[in-house]
Amino acid sequence: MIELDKICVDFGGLRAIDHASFKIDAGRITGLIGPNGAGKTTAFNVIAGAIRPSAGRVLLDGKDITALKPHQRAKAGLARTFQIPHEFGHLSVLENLMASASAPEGENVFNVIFRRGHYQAEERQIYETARDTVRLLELDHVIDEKAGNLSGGQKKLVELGRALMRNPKIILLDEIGAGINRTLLSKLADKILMLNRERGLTFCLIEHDLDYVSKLCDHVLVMAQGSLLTEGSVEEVRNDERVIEAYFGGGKYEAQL
Amino acid sequence: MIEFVNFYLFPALAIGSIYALGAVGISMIFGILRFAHFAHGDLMTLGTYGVLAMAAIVPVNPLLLIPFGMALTIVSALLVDRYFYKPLRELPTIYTVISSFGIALVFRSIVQLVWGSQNQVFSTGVKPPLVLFDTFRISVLHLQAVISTAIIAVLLHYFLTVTRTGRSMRAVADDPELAEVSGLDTAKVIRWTWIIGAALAAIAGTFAALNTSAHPNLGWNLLMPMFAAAILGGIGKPMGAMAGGFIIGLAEELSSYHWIGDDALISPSYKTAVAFVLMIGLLIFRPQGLFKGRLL
Amino acid sequence: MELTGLFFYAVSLLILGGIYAILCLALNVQWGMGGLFNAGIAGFYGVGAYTSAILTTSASSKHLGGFGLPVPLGLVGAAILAGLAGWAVARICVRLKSDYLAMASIGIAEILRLVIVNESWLTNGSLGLSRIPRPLADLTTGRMGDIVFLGFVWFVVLLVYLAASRLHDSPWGRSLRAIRDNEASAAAAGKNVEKFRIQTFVIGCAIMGIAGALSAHYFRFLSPTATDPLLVTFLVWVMLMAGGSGNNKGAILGALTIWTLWSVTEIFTNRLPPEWATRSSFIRMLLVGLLLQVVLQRFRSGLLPEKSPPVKFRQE
Amino acid sequence: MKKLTTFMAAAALLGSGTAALADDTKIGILMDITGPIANFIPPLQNAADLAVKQVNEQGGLLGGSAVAVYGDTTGTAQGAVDAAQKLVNVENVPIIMGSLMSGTTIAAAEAAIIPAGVPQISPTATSPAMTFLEDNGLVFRIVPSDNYQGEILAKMVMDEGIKKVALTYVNNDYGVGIGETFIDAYTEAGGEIVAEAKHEEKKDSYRSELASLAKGDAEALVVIAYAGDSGGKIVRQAIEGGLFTKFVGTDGLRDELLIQNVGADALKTSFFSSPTSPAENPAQKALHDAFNAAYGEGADKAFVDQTYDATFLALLAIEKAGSTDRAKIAEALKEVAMAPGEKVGPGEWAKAIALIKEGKDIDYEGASGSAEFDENGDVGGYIGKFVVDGDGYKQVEIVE
Repeated sequence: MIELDKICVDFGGLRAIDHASFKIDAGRITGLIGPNGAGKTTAFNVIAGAIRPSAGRVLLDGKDITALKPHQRAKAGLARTFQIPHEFGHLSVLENLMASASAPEGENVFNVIFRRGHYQAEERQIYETARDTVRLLELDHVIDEKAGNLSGGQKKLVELGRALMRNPKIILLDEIGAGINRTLLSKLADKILMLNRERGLTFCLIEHDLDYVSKLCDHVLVMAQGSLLTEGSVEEVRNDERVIEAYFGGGKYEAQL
Repeated sequence: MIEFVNFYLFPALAIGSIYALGAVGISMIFGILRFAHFAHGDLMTLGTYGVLAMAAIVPVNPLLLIPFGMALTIVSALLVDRYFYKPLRELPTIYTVISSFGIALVFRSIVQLVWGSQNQVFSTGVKPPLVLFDTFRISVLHLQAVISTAIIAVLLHYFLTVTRTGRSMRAVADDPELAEVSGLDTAKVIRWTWIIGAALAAIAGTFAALNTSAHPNLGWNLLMPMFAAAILGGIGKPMGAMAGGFIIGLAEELSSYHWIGDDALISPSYKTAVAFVLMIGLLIFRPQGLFKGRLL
Repeated sequence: MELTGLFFYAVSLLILGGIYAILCLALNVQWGMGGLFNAGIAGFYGVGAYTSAILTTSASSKHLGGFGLPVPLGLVGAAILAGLAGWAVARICVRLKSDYLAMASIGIAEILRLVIVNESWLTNGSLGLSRIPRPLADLTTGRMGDIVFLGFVWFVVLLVYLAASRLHDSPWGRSLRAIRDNEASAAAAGKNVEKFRIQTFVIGCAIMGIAGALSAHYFRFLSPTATDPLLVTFLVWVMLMAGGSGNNKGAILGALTIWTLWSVTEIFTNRLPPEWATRSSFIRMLLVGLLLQVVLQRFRSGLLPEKSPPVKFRQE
Repeated sequence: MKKLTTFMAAAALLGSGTAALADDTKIGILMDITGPIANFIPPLQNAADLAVKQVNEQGGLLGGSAVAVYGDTTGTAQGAVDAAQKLVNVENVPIIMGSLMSGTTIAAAEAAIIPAGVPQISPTATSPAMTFLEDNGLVFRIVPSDNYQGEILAKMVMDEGIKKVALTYVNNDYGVGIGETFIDAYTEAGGEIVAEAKHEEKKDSYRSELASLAKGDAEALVVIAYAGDSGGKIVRQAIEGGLFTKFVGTDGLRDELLIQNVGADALKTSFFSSPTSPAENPAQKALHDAFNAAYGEGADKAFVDQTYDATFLALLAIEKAGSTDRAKIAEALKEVAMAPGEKVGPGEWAKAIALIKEGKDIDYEGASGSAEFDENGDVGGYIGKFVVDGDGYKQVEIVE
């Protein structure tokens, strides 16, 4: 589904991603792991279009999307969440979700001022979807709360909810579990699994908690120092010498396995 | 050619040094406190009137009285920061920007209340210019302004590269988050930013008033070219701001020189617009400035 | 102090208050909903004022003009030209971060002012345009004309308010507010940030142009003194911050409150002892500067804070 | 509770002003106190206050006292309209003196003063547009239109034998108005303008403008600008640069500030034009003596004479009308200002009210001229030629 082809990213003099190439397959839940500074979030940003690579191509379903802007990639079916929640602080939870939906009629200025009838059906549809999503994420009790006032965990759920509202082909989840308590976390895992099994949604997630990864992921990509180190099932990767080396060998990174 | 040097180049350098001194403060505040300080021009005006008030009491060369103006601006800047800007520091910078807009108005109305709105001059009579080699006529004041600015530039460079506080300031301007975690004394850095910015503002204002006359809109009228200079030099780069000030001063004055044929290149009526056009152009095409300042 | 006098003073307060309310609604679209820091309101206001004045006055040898169009067409022209100016500015500046956009827009307003002052073939320069007609001027004479004009201004306020509310309550407004709150996240949700911002800027500038046109028709005389940044740009910012940025009703309330305060304070400062009365204008400026600080620190969300529009499907 | 007390205090303050003695008569004074010409205003406020003070010392107005109520236009159209509305409606003044800038004067007149039927007399609004206002005979000014001063200035320069000049004028209604008329009149009379530059106010350096002005072989530099702003800077920078030694200025430049700024020596060969009164009229001296006696200094500042005269005329008109009826005052203004009638000069209020009581017609001869209004409320007037004399200016010739 997504393919990175010899991607390079430079920040000033620093090469954050160095000729990384990998694939995320459709229909699966893929984990992206690696020590801090391996370039995972940067890779997500490259896929989502927030960072323009200095070399290489990004393909979505075989089509080159390297030149597309973030919103164009979103329209092509790509959704993402952010490591640090990027909520719309002054909007309510419901609005956060509704604002994330695609609304071609309701976002047309002419319609908005002169032909309000034109977007009512679309708007009702968005509202229903948002309601369902709120129910799914069990956020009913804070539905009218401004998103800026939520707890860290709730914000993470809103992030996921917003991604779902896009009705995407693939969702990139950046440390969705960080800051969420255990019970919620396992509920969240069930939801992701359910979405994957029932709706056939593709996921790719960055996660530090390997147990969580092993519970969710069919396939794991391991990044280190800006490129793909190895890939395989969680078990395979866990016992790979190079992976252990990457995590421990640098010395300066904390152990996370 | 002589005309060019006498009427365009020297005055341009003098105006440039006024912009340069003002722009240093703007650039450092922008780099370290991360907001566009719209009251900086009026801080200049305040300093100028401080000097003017002393000059009415002590009849010596006004340049010797600049420390009084500096004291006034430094105290005002620190008080304003403490009571008006600091409470807004955790909010989006826009609040501080708007606040500084209001502070500009407060400074200006205080000047008008205390000293009145009439133009005031430091001295009467025309000072004959210095004539060099029978051809170059340089106003003594312009020479003083350019030389003072050069000395200040050297001292500032020394302060920023050798002293601990100066180095911390540069570190914060380059990367505030990093500076925060590495345990620099941010409060001290902020204090010194205001002290230096305010002191230089007083000097710049006094030179501007000596050049013409003091009036309540003195600094406000200089604000936009100074912003342009700060952006040109790169935000957070004091030396860049200095260079930017000179470039803007030269560009403004030289734009109306008759480079081609006999007519002014740009009608002097549009002289003010030169700085704006330069600034907007830079913002769009090279917002990091000529000296790789920080991007906000 | 006689009652008819007070009544007509109230009328004049409401006329200028109404014009400020339109400016404030425009800024609310740009800043309150869109998060765009436009510090060059006076420029677009000026473009609108001059456009409408030139379109509606009769011929003169001194400047462009002689179209003699009816006032409503002048207003439409003002909106279109100010909107076009806004579009040109937005195309190049809208990507700039807030402080930079502020500086760029101040610079542009200043350039526009220079054009107005210098291009006398177009605007009659500093001598100004005179004999600008008022709408429905034939109906009444003298002060009664103010009442008719008051109705006209508030009719326009109503139209602008309705449009601004529809914008605010719509999916368009929701997405715009989302962009304002978090640009990266909105882009990730498929919002074309640049397109929204340009639209916002253009709509805001067009409305500012309408406000400019209305004041030209109210003053019946237009010279560059009408585009002073203190009374146009700065005061409008104070109004929006005080009224509640993000809230259209707040914008109108803020405009009326601050304009009334600004105007009425002179009646009081005039009654200070004579040695202070001559400086009353400076005291007034000082008070406004300090009032803004109080608003920023204590009443940050304004008189009427931002509110999410109700979702109308909920009841069903 | 706190709010209530503040409100009560405010209400009391408001009341205290308006509940002043019932036989007080207000006169509205509209001035551009803040804003671009703020630096001109303090002596002009003194001039207006002086007129009111003299009235109260010499028998009062309509049997009571005259009270000056100020409005600040802030130098903007919005401020002008707002201030005028307050004067007309809240203060309920029967006549308005002011304002100074043409832009604010016309906006205030059009939007507030004319609709309310209040007569208005401006001391200094020189814009030609004032002539053609549809004002129902309510708007007057005692300063000639720019067109007039520009023509006279051209004549003055030609009479001096100067055939080639460089010209710079400030880009506002004042500078453009006089400047453009000057160009036409001067070239028509056979003079040559070798260089011309319109300049912006509030700049620090005018050296590049001066450099281009100095390029011809002009005998003098004509500066139409204010001494407190660009005019003073231009003269100073021209002298410093050794570009010009002879300057020709208008009433905006004829300000003691200019002498303070560049020194009398540097202006020895320069001369200035300014609206004035016929030579034998002792009015100006009488006013200046009274002014300097009251305020110590400043009588010779630009526009002091006009401001005083306009205020005094407004007060005379109220007295003549015998009531605060606005329409009557407008008529009375013409009667007291124009011949025929017994001559009255500045400060002669007691004489004036005695004459009015006797039913005699009066004709005010002011320090700035004799104010004979034409059907548009304009005056022709006299323009004087002034040279620097010590710390002040001396009138040497009068051109009609």
